[in-house]
Amino acid sequence: MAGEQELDFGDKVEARLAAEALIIDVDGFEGPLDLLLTLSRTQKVDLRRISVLDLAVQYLGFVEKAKELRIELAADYLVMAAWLAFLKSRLLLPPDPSDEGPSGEELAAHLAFQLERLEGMRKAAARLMARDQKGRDFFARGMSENVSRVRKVTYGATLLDLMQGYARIRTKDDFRPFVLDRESILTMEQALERMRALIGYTGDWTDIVTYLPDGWIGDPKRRRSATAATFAASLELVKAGRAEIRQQELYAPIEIRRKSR
Amino acid sequence: MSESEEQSLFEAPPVGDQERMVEAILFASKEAVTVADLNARMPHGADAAVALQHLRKRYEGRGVRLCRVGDSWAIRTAPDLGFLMQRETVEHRKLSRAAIETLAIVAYHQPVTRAEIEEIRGVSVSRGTVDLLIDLEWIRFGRRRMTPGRPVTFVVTAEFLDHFGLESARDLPGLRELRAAGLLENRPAPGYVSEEDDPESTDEQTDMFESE
Amino acid sequence: MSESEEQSLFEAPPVGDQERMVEAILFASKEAVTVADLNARMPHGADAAVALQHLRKRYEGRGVRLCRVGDSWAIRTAPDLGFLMQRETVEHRKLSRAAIETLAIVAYHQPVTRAEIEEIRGVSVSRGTVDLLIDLEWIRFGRRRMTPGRPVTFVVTAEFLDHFGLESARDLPGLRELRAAGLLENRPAPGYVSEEDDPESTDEQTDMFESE
Repeated sequence: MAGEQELDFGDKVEARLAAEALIIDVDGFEGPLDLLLTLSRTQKVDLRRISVLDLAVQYLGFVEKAKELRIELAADYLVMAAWLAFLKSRLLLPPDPSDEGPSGEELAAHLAFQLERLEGMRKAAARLMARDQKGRDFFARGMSENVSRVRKVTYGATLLDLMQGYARIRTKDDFRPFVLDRESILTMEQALERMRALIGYTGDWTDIVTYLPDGWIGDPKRRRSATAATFAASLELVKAGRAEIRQQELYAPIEIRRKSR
Repeated sequence: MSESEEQSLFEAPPVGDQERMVEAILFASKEAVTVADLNARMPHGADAAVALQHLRKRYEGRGVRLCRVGDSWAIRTAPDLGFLMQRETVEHRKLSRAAIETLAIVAYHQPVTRAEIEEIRGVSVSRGTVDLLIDLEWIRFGRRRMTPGRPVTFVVTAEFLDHFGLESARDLPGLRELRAAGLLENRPAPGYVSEEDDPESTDEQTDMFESE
Repeated sequence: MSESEEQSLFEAPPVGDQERMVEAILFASKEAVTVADLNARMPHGADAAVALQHLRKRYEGRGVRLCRVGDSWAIRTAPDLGFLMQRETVEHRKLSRAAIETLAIVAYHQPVTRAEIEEIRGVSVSRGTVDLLIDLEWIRFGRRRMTPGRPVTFVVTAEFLDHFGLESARDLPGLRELRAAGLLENRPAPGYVSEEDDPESTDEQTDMFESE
């Protein structure tokens, strides 16, 4: 059988040369079908009119040659070889009417179809890749800043949240005095509040300096602020009709007393 | 309900304004925008499809143009000006022959199972090849085939269409010839009729292209 | 040298083509493009400045327009269509506890430094919290404190007052009112009793807010 192959194969010098070249880069093939497709090109006919028998012979010759050259062929090449040997025998022998299986012609037609389909896909792939491609031939919008889908997150917080938050810190937090820059400033409101309470007890003229709160007398800065606040508060009390104010002479102490009604 | 009723009391913006709106939205987006999405973003009563037709005409022959991508629309630069864009050119890894062929098979035969791809190529499909194509967002999983084993199928994506400038999978080059030659049929190997003969599988495979 | 001489033998592309080129480059570019850059990218002899003027006219009244950004040019959405760019996927999130507390401290103590906020809260203030509040335009940087290190201070914004329906930060209820409203527990956390009794601390603490 091997001799017969050699004989058939030898008829086509061109094909044999091609097959030898093929063997050298057997790794370059993507499997038996790819190899068969390449071999079929040596027939230089439309794939639809290809001689599958010739192709089978070529392929088996290729496998034989590879064996001679001690090239290890992958299992699927050998499976294909076995199948093609079977196909070849079917094609060469007259059909056996008792055989239920597919005829040689049917098998050959299917192989031809497979080759044609693979070829078709390759051409389609080539045409596809030859198309203008995005990022190479045509381009999308470059600016990414105006992305269309803006997810808008709104953060909700109510005044109550805010106050509760503040209250939470303040109750948790031991009421440690929080010292701002206002450390040395007595506000008029503070002075007023203090004087409102105290004025009730003072029927006689009293130097407003005595109304300065404890701890606001030593430090000149604090004293200044407290004096100013107390004076302003005194005027407020006078304005409200709750007190009288006087100064005997320039730079003399300013005195205040409860207004008797 | 009441809201839509209320809204319908307002008239749709004039067609010229609608055109401007579609223009603004498409210009702002890198990705193709569906007609439904356009309509949702435009004021009530606007008809993006009409505006799109006007706008497409307006950009004919310009440096950029309106392209349909499946159900979506995008503005893309004119292909003849690609030479100006060296700076924007995306360096794509050169695809292997296996990847290119697999992609083509998915595109022309979708939805297609891995086994079918392997049958067509005559070799097994490596996981890496499929992963790469999924990574490029050119193919994705389709529905499972209702055959024994319920194999997963692959289909091409809108991104694939966009990348290759195709309006739809029907515009694949040479599709008609391939179909006419019967090369897109799922023709079972003689002697292996039983399993592949599932009529549903054949239906599914071809229904994408037969509807014209 | 010889190359440029050679190129100058070719005529510049027609103005219409130059316009298309500018259009495509501006469209595809990630950033605004300078005139010099445009000229460098376009064929020899092209005059981008002229093409830009034509193109700018062409886009007048359209959904997008040519904008000058310093020395550069870009295509931008027409300002009146900005509303289309906001896909209405509004997501309501509750401000984190840390953010609310920080905001409250800024509101009650403004101008306040980060160190002071941390002192009041007793924990460090994360950058993210401050950034979020600035992002929401509820707080902003105030004047630097004239103390060593000149730390930056935070104050609340008009936007903050608007959101919380306040005329001024002084309208924020004081501790006394908070207490009266039951928002402030009279009973301090265990272990801090003695300090609360310190009259001066209470005084000082309330001075900003007790407007009565």
